[in-house]
Amino acid sequence: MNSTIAAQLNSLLAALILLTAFALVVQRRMNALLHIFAWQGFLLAVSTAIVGFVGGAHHLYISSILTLSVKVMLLPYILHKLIQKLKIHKEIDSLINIPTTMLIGIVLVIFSYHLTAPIRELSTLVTRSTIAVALATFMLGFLMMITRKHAVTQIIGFLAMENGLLFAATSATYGMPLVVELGVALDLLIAAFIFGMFFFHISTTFDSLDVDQMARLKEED
Amino acid sequence: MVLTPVSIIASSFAVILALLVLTPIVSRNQRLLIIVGFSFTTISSFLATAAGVWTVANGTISQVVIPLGLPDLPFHLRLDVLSGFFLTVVGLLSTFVSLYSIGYVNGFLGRRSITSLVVFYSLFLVGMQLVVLADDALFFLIAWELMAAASYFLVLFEDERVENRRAAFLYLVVAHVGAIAILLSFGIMAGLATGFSGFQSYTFDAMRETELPAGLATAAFLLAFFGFSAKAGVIPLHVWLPEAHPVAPSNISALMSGVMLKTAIYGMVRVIFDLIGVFPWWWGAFVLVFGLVSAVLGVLYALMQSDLKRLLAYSSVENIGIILISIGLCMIFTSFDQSLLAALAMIAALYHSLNHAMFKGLLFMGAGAVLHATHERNMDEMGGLIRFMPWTSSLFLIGCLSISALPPFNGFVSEWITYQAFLLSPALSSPLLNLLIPLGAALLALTSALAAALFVKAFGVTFLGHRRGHHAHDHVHEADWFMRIGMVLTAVTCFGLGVFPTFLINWMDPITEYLVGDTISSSAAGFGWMWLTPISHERASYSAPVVFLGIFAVVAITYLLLHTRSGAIRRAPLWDCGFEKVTNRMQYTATSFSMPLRRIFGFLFSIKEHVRLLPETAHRAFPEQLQYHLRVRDRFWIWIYQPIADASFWVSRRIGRMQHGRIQIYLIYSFVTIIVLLIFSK
Amino acid sequence: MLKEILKNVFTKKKAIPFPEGFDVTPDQAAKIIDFQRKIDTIFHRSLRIRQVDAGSCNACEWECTALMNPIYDLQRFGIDFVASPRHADLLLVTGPVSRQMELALRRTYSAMPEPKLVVACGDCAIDGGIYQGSYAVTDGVGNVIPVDGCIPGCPPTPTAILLGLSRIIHSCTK
Amino acid sequence: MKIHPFLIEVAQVALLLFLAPLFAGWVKMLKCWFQGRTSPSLLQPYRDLSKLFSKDVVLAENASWIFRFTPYLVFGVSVMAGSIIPTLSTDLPLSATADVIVLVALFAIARFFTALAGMDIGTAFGGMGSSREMTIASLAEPAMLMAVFAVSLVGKSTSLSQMTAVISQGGHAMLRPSLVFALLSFILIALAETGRVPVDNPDTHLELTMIHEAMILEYSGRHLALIEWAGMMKLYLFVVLGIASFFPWGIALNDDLLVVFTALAVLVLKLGFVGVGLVLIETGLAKMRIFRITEFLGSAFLFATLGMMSYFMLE
Repeated sequence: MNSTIAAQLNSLLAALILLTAFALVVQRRMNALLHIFAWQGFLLAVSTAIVGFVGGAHHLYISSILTLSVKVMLLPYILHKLIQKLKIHKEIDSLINIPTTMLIGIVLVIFSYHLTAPIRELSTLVTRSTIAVALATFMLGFLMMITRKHAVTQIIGFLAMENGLLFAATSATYGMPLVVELGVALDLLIAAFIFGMFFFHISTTFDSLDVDQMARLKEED
Repeated sequence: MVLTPVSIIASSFAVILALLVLTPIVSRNQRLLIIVGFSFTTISSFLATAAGVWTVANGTISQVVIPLGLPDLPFHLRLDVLSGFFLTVVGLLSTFVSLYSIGYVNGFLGRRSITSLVVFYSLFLVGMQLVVLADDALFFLIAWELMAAASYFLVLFEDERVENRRAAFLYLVVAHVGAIAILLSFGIMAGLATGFSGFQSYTFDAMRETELPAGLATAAFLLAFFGFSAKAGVIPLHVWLPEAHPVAPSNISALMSGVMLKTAIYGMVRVIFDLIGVFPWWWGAFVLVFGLVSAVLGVLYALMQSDLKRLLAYSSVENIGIILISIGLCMIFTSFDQSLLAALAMIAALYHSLNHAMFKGLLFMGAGAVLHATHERNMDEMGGLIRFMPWTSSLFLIGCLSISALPPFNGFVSEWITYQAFLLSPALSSPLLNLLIPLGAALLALTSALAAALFVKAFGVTFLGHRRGHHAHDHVHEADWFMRIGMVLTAVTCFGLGVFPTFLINWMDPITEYLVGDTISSSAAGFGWMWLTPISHERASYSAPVVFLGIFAVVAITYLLLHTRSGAIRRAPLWDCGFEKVTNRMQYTATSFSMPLRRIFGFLFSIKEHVRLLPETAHRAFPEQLQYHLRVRDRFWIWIYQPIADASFWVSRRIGRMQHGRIQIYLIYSFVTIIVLLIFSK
Repeated sequence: MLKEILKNVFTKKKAIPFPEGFDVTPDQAAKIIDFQRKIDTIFHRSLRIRQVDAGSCNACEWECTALMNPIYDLQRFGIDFVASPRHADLLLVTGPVSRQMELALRRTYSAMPEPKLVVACGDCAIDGGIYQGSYAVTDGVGNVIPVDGCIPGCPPTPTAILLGLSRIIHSCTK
Repeated sequence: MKIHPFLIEVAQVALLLFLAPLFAGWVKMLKCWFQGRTSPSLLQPYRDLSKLFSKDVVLAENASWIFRFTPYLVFGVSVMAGSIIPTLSTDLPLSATADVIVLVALFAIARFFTALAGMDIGTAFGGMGSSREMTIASLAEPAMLMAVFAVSLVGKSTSLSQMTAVISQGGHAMLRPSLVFALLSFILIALAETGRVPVDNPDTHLELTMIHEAMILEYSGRHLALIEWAGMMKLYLFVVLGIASFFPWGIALNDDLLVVFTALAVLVLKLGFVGVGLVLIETGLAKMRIFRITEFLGSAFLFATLGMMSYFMLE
């Protein structure tokens, strides 16, 4: 497979990752969210592998396997268990209605495209065009964390943001050093566990995972 | 007298002058006055059209200096291709409308004297023609004011109703705020031409010569854009349109909406492309954004209306928006030196100006005929008129098809060219614009789709179904022959402009040559007159004649095939699901038709609706009567105009305090003024 | 979801080619198969039914609904229920035509284009059934609009309705 | 002046007229199978049409000329549209008469008059149908145009034949993100425009849930036949439009008759597969609430926009 096809394949994957990012922002049902997140991780892993193949940066294989194992299997599994235990199925409606969120998303994509223009000028890699997508994915994850009320969805948003960062790293410079990525993966795992504990505490305190409830924690009257 | 465009236009003014002289003599016999007056205006407008067509065809520029007006400030007139084009727009529609008026104004006979109507009508025409002819700031503003004042009195024609007086006042205020902005813009340009000391630079020629520094040029542009937008009804300066157009007599609304708004477009094009000339791309983006906002919001507001003429007025806001979109694109292309694409966009803008003049004129004339017949403006009271007014309904339908951009009528051609201009935007060398401009295309698509919905509503609710009101059509009658002729001619023009676009584009070549320095006709008509191929035939092509003939042929064949077969058509009562108590009140009304869109786009309006059960004591399940109240208001009125009005009242109340009615105090005021002046004059 | 659909595709069709185990005898079943040809001759193998409930007890409606299910499956014969009498060829009336429904029934009949058939379905529709003689009913469809055929039974089974339809169309073709 | 292109043109229109009911029958058949039912014959749509043509017409007393004119116009517009979409070959004499924007406008004409006919009689359901149809159309049309714009950016043209030719020569075009997104949004729009589940249910009997059906409740006899035929043609046209813009491989780029015949075979094959996909969607989904359609079409618009962006960003 020569590098042009690889580049095309990579940009296609980038597009699909962007699509999953949007799907995460607008999807309401919890299980569907998990599935989409897993798919995003999978696409990310594939694209990392391709980049590794093209750039001959073989440590990327390891990081792609890492992504596959952590983001596609482990974390979704944990969150799934969590959902099962906490009996969450449909989340409380998000703060902004769906079409508006989509429009904001489009604006974010344009903005990130505008923002990364200089980097595209500098970089010489075949994958440079996907930086904008990576940044957009990051921002969409952030948007998700902002617009959603539910703690679990916020975690997923957080993880999506991390996906965006990883993607940016792979597409801008062929990936970060392996050590860093290992560290990141570990952090994510730990973060997930900690979040899990948090959820239990939140839900036992408020019998709900609606983070609006936390407004009650602030000191008043 | 040698026959030149100038002499023709002069004779057209002469005709009007003769009419003004004649009016007092024949004003005793009102019916005669109608015939004389409007046949004279017809002739004069026709002459103006001829002059315009000729000028554009030859691409000549002829200037005249009239030693009138203030000492050593003579009036300059100039008939170039741009003014020639808009002269054609003004002349053509006013010819048709004048014919129509011979029949329409008869409706006022016996109710009021129409002398003032005739006088101000002719002054209005003169004003509009002079605006496009003027070649110096002073004369331009005089003509502008003449146009504004005449139209003010025309809006005020039926002055016994209070809403007419309010509307006319609002119109006057907005028009003058705009005029002040235009004046300031001219002031800046003239001042930079030759210092602020002398007056010699008030001619447009002087302004053409001068290179403006960027900052002041921007100031001049913004002022001019603001001023002309106030006249054109660009959102948020649109509030006077839906007030003034419905209350004016329908032939006047046709002219105001069809051509008076175009004079503002003329002013913009003249100032931006001719007087200023060079500009950065963000001016274009600015105009484009305003155009998009006006287009989308205009059509959405129109969808919420149930008053036929109000609806048409709001749809004028939409179409002005579409014209501005093309102008904005043209400016962007110009600033990126894409002269060919700029020419394409400019053609789209001018073409749509002409189209909108035609179909909006037609629609207002049709609305006038309906008003004339039913004395009713509220669509919820109408319905089933197609059986009483076959002519009016068919012509109105043609107007609806044209304005909702359906082939083979004219609205589609201009919107199609606009889409082409949008799709060629990737030629620009700015990645951000490449991303953003196609979104504008999407908004334009939304606009035209909503416009189709709007005119299905307008035609369906007005002419189809049964009468929705309480009382039956007893007095409804078809429009008379003059009105029909006026409308038929306009409809034919709509069709012709739709089916033979290449001829018009060839004719308009000198304009784009003059404004942006390039022409598209060589490529546009590259495949002969039947095929419209802007830029290149691989790029896109549209053949209105073939599309029309194709559809027509299939329809005809199918019809013949099916009607040679025996197959009795039986008339039966409508299928009411066997429910015998169906009444006309159960049909969809204008309000209910737009309910889904009102619910989807509701956040753009301030909507108050509540349902009341009658009698109050009734159980919720068994009310004897339901009362449904709906009030949809323009948010801009609440955001912008209400505060301004309140503030001005507050200020005037404060100032009112100074009035004591005692002469000494007034003397003190003036004495203090004199002292202050003396101090400062040292 | 996909699994369900695939199962539907590959399992044996439930519709009755010859209904053993149903309350009709094989020769009647033969009639069902034969039914197809009858429709062909008059209605170009396509029959559209408008069903009117003229004050019935809804038992007949239940049976008509059963006609649409995978077992009886009216549509395989090219028969279908439609939403408007303007689209219909056959008017299937149930119930004893109460006074309230009389006018509605007439209107529905007049709203149908020629050629059209009327079938009274169920004992009530034929002669008023158990409501016969009541002040509130008109004792059968025949007293309101011309009837081309009757399907007895209270309520008639779906198979009976199918056979009845076939019989009526048969009589009409002759 | 060559004769082949005209033959192909005629063949295309003939295909449109006769393949459209067949495709509708195929979809119906698959639907029955997927629901575990015995299906009616594949030719059922022809039978329905021929019966309707032979029946009388019942017109409401107050039906105006618009009501009687609409079926013929809708039929004519559909035929016109069919003659400009490259189905067999891109070398069509009529392909230059109209580009894809005109095509969208042609569908708009048909819709405009159908909506007027719905309001003409003055029943409550007709008005309801028109109002809903125009609402949905006004949301679907921008998305539709965005989708075709995304395709026309790739094809460097808005003329259908040109786009088809460019894309089919482009090679592995399915790797182009912009086309993937455009295809996604086109599918959603086609479902909405042709009135399929989840937007509208083509064979509902309950007036209150109708959108398109509610407008034609008053039609009968040959008028109804023309409208139903035009409806089938619309479905077929959207399918071939999708094929021409996204899977053009197999469509002849010249007027060589042999190639054209292979193109015909390929076309039939593609139609079969599209039918399966359509029925899978229709069987798998339930009809939406009417105000959820905003989100449905909103996402269609989102996909089209993303397609356009990814053309600039990734290609």
